[in-house]
Amino acid sequence: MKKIEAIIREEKLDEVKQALERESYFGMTVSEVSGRGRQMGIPLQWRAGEYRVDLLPKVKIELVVLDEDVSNVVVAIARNAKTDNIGDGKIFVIPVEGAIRIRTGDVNENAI
Amino acid sequence: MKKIEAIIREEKLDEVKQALERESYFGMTVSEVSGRGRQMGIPLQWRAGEYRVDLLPKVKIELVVLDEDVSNVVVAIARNAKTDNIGDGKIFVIPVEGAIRIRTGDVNENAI
Amino acid sequence: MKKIEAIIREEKLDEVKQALERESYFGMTVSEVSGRGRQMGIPLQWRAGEYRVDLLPKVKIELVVLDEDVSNVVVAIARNAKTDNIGDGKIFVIPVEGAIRIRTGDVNENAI
Amino acid sequence: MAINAADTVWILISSALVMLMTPGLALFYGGMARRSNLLSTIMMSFFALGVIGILWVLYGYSLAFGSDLGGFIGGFDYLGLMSVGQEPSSVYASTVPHLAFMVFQGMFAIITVALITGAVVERMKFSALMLFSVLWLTFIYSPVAHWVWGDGGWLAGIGALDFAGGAVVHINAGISALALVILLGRRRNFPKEVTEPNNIPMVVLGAGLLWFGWFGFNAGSALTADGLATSAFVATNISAASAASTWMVISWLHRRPSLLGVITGAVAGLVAITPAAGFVNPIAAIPIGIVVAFISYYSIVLIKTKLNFDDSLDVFAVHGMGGIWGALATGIFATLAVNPGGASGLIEGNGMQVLIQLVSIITVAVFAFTGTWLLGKMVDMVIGLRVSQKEEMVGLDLSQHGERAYGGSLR
Amino acid sequence: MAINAADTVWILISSALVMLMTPGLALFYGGMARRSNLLSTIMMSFFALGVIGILWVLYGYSLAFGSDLGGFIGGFDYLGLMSVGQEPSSVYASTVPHLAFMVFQGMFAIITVALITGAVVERMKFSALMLFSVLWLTFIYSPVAHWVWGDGGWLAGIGALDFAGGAVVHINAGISALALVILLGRRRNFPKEVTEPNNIPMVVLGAGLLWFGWFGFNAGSALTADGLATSAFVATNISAASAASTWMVISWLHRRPSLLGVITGAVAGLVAITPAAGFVNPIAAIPIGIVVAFISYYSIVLIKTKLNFDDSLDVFAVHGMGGIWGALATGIFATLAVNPGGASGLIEGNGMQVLIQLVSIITVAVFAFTGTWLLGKMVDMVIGLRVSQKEEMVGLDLSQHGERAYGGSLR
Amino acid sequence: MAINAADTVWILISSALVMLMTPGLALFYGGMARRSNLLSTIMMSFFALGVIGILWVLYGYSLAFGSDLGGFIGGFDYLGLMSVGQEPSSVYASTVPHLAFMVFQGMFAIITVALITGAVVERMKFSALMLFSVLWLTFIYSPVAHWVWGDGGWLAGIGALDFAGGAVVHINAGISALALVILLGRRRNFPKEVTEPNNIPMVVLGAGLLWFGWFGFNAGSALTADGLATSAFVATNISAASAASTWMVISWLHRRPSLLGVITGAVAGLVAITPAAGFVNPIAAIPIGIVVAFISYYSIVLIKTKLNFDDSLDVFAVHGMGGIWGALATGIFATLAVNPGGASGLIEGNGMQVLIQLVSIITVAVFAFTGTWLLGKMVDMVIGLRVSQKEEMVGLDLSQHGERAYGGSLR
Ligand SMILES: Nc1ncnc2c1ncn2[C@@H]1O[C@H](COP(=O)(O)OP(=O)(O)O)[C@@H](O)[C@H]1O
Ligand SMILES: Nc1ncnc2c1ncn2[C@@H]1O[C@H](COP(=O)(O)OP(=O)(O)O)[C@@H](O)[C@H]1O
Ligand SMILES: Nc1ncnc2c1ncn2[C@@H]1O[C@H](COP(=O)(O)OP(=O)(O)O)[C@@H](O)[C@H]1O
Repeated sequence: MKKIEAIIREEKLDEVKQALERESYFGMTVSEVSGRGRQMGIPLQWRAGEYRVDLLPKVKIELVVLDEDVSNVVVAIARNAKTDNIGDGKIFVIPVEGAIRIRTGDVNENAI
Repeated sequence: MKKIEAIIREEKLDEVKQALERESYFGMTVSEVSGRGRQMGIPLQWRAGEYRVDLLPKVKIELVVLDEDVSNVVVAIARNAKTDNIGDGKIFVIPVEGAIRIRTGDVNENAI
Repeated sequence: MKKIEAIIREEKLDEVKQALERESYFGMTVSEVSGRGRQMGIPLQWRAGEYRVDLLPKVKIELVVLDEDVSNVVVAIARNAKTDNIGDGKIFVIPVEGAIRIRTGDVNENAI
Repeated sequence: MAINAADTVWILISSALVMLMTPGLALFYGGMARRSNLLSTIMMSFFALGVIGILWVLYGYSLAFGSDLGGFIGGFDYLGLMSVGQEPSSVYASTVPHLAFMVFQGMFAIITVALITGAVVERMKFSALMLFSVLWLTFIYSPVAHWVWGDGGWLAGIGALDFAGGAVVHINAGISALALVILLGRRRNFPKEVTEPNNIPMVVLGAGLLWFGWFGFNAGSALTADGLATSAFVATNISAASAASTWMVISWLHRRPSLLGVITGAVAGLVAITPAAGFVNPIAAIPIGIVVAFISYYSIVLIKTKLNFDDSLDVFAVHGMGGIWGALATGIFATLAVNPGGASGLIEGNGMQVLIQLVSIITVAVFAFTGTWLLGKMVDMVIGLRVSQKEEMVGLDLSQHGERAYGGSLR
Repeated sequence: MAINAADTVWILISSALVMLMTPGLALFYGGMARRSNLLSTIMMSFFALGVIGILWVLYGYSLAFGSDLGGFIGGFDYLGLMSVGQEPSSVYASTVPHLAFMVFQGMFAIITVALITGAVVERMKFSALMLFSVLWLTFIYSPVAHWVWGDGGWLAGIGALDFAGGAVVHINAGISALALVILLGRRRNFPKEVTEPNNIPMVVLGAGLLWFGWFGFNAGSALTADGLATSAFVATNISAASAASTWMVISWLHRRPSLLGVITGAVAGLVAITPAAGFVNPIAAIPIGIVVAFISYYSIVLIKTKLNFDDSLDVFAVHGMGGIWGALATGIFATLAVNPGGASGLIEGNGMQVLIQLVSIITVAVFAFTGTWLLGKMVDMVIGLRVSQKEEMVGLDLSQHGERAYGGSLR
Repeated sequence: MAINAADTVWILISSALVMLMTPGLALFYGGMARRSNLLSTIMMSFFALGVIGILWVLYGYSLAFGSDLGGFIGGFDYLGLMSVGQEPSSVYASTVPHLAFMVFQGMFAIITVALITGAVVERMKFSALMLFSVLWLTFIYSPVAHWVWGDGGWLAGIGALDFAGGAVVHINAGISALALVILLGRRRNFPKEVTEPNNIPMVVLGAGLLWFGWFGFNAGSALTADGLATSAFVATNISAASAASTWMVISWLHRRPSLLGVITGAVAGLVAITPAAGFVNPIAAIPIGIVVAFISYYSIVLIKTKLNFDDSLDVFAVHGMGGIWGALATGIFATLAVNPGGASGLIEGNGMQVLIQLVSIITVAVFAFTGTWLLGKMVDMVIGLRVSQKEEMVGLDLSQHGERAYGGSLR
């Protein structure tokens, strides 16, 4: 099993969610994060003048999937989160050694 | 060392926290996340009619523990987060290769 | 590649961010978390009397870096997040098996 | 007539109360939008306090209340507050300074413009909204206000009753909102995704301020501090309470008693009683409130779920339909016993009044719809009505205003 | 007597101010609850604006102010506002329209019901709260209001002083809250876990609106716009300021100057001065405010920490104990120099007045406690008072209302 | 003269409106601070309602309005409200109870103290702020109020015009803020990091309440409910609208129309019209508003970006500079046609008035600056002005008050 962590634009969450749904990856955990990368922040307005915010709001999606699903999921996310502008985000793949579904006690492959 | 990531119901946080405390696992990091899984969302009311929200609030607990403590901790969380209803959540175990306690500089086993 | 997860004090975020910047680690993802550890919580005031809050606000920084950069980054974070008081936080190192930059499709080392 | 100090206090404080309704509305609307459009939604109301506030004193008041030109519009005699001073006007509100009447009316113009914006949030360009609002004040609001309230206005002439703005404010805003909704089209992903209100406590606060301010709106419209003002005050409160309770019951029957429902009901009740407040027995506000809750509730269902019009914050259903019902109800329940300056309604045997009300509803609706359509089209051609797809996705706070609602160390 | 326009403005604007207190209270309470019970807490106050608002005009006003039946309750002469019109009442507030007096009193009934809810948040079923509130208005509030303020009421008869509702509003609500707390039991995990307020700025806003509205509550109770109203206004502000400062000092002595403490103190000060405002010298509000801060502060400690009663938002300590102290203080500080229609108090040598106040405190407390207990029991038997364990865990916003406070793309 | 009921209502309701401005200001400032200093920022304003509220009745009123001592300060005749009662004062506001005038003035003292705090948030010790505020009320505010408004005050004597507090409130607060900023030094990381407002909707709400309350502030300062009050009311609204619109345009020219800009503009407009409201033609409020937007906008740029003074929430730029412009504008636009008790200004050919205004600006500014500097230095020596580096990093909510704004299961 792998955990796929994708940091994407807030406004792309819906599309990614729907894309994953279409491919029947339904389970996921989402959180609000802030990030910086090549996108060097954006200027916001103060009462007079402006200031730069370098940590921009992003959304982090985490899904644990079977090894054979990794590429599928990564592709689905990458395709739908893309705008070709700086700030589109990153996807990371992280090994997972065990999983449990709390409700049933199912473990590992059966838990996902 | 392993990192245990548990996604549980918000309202179960206190019980899980106390259970871990009883077994002297005190250190942990908690965050607010939203998730979906088998629980297909819940309907909420608009001024007239209703709409469905598919990302439901959950709590994510992260603890880094020694290898030998993994099963202990997983069992403690699973037992106390369970309501037998869809939406109880998942626990994942992820390898950790290093740890540092910032205050003292202690590393690995000593840092936890 | 490794993911470095550091849980630090909120008020230290700026210093850590600047330190990483100076060493040209620019990309990172930050989130608001709550944690407990040796720091047994703090007392807050109610209208009369007080109560104890054991989950304290912390900031979690996640950076994925090349293997050779790990120690550099860990040291930079640890040095700048330190106050020598309980509650300074922890740093964990977690293996990463793959990475993609969504905008370009670059993978692994090139994606970071 | 001489200035009466108590009436002056009453109009001044009522003006202040109506002024407060616009920030109230800004929060009421803002809390129902998405978080990434929260400031933009607030701005759409708040800017009116500035821009419309100035235009009103420059020429709006004159167009609406200047000396009558053919029953249709006011003349230029009050341009730039010329001859609007501390003495009472010769034709309006004869016991208070003319300036007091002028500013009280100005607050109505401001909030009417703001009301419309609820229909277009999350996708209309701010520059387009500004331009549209200026045109709308000039070519729609001012004439309609003149017809109904201006000395010599033709709707006043045929005996149409509108105590505090059922036609001038609510039908006018609600129908104009509908026209804009059609011109503008739906938000991205509508109706697949319905916006979840980002902050219901903010909506509650807004509704609380609206209810509070509405006492000035309705009871202040008596223009004197007397039994009639009191009667309008009581009717206002009863209608709000009645519609709030009814909406709660409706939502309960459908699922659970909804807080958003209670406050939406309250606002609908306040809308419906607006034209009637000073013409009907306060107790008649109970049926008026009950009925408006049903009308607005099922209008939302119809408009949003059946017709798929994206009237984002239900301006047509709540203000348009609520105002229409209120105008009719005035024709039904009006009684000379409450206001000798008013008329008898259907229940007192004067069916004619319902017809007169119908005429006023239809003319205002047709005028507002056509006028808004034309003005909207024009603005669309000149600068475009909608933000780009991309700006809509990012949210209007950043794209239109370069600001975001909640900042801080992280976000 | 003829209608006085200035007095009419005064009562109308005071009514509007008191109306605003209920949304203010909703936010004040809401901000102190858990986030998952925020809307439910707000709803518990806000619904009263609807339901109690209607019942008041239907029959509540008549029970409280209708023609006296044996000193205990009003008759049915004002049912459905029958003969409550634009003319002044023959017995109450003779310079303003009867409807104005009626609606002013209605706002008191609404907020009194809302005050109680602070004790039962986070665990009481909404349906049970509704049913209870209706019964409580009918069988507790209306009679007590009649005793104290009704023409012929027996407590008025023996000379009990209650300017703006120390007994009718605060003792009544505070003691009833206590009875409900006992019936209902503690929240899950109380007292191991004390709720951390989810939003203190919201509590501040609520307190600000309460303070603002309280000027209408207390100074409006003079029913005329004169020196007495002014004196009550000033006393109100001084007591709030004095108790706020004192509570700040107390919290500072214990740990640090607390903002939540300052605003709780302000509310306690406003409670304590309520019965006294129009009977005492404004400067007497300084000791009244100082003392109430100590009383309420240590009542919270006693109730919550020692007795382990889960009076969630401290209604008994702040309103019950604050009201009791206020009623006594009225007996101590009252002076005919301020209000010739009042009485002399202990300091002017009339110890008797303290005894009379004591009688009114005790009867109202006993009546409220017993009555609430019986009504509560009844409601418990019919539909149950508490939500299920599971609903409590999930939070009442979702379980009772199907809504959540903060929505958005993620949550 | 006898008490006039309408005037009494007007002063009481105006006092309530001005009272509401302080919670409004607390939220206005609070929303612009960092989240970890939100409560502390609110507290800095809110505590004044308690502490200054009490000191005002104890001795502040007497120092400001007691019988004149050499044109410089009032005597002790009104200590503890001695001989301030329900009868009108012999010298002030002869148609309302003396207590009403006293409490109205008290609300001004409270908010003036609160205004200053915007400059020192996020780093000033709460204990130091308290001590400073008490000294400032005593040694700066009370004398200046006496000079300008006290019977016998020397600035009144030379004919300086200040309708509602341009010098007493805004210049006074703005210049004192500047002195404190210099004494206190910059926040950690300033100007490298500019605080991002944590909650702009809260700032909007605060601004809405300020605008609403300002009607009481300015129009209430007429002290009677008549044409003059109305004229001041209208001028107030126009200036706010005009400055809000202008600031929007300025921000648009620089980048995009900013909501924070609109509301800052509104506040600047309200500041500028404060001294002028009852002396100038309402239409003159248009240029007054336009000019103040430019002045305050570029003052912020100058102070913050060029001079690197950390006047955190721009008190000097908005209130100091806005007040100075307002005082000058009064000298320019004043006309006897509006207020026969006022004077003619430059435009009516009386250039002298501008000089007189200049004298009042300069004396108040110099006095406020020097006095604040001395008091601040003293406080610094006794208990220290600043929190420690560490406390600043953790935030003042936790370090000064042991509280945090948003609690809940997680944080
Ligand atoms: N090395 C990294 N480790 C963790 N998160 C990163 C890293 N680099 C980028 N991110 C996350 O990805 C987001 C987008 O990255 P950015 O560099 O701005 O865009 P792009 O990948 O299109 O160049 C950032 O906001 C940050 O949250
Ligand atoms: N494959 C997954 N990867 C990551 N998180 C998941 C995954 N499946 C479920 N979750 C998380 O677990 C939560 C509960 O899952 P759900 O399927 O609703 O309950 P249950 O496990 O009882 O069937 C979800 O809300 C989501 O946050
Ligand atoms: N075993 C752990 N697993 C995950 N997070 C931890 C663990 N121990 C501590 N933390 C995180 O680190 C933070 C600081 O830890 P704490 O023990 O208080 O400080 P210190 O490391 O200085 O003793 C905690 O608030 C928590 O978020």
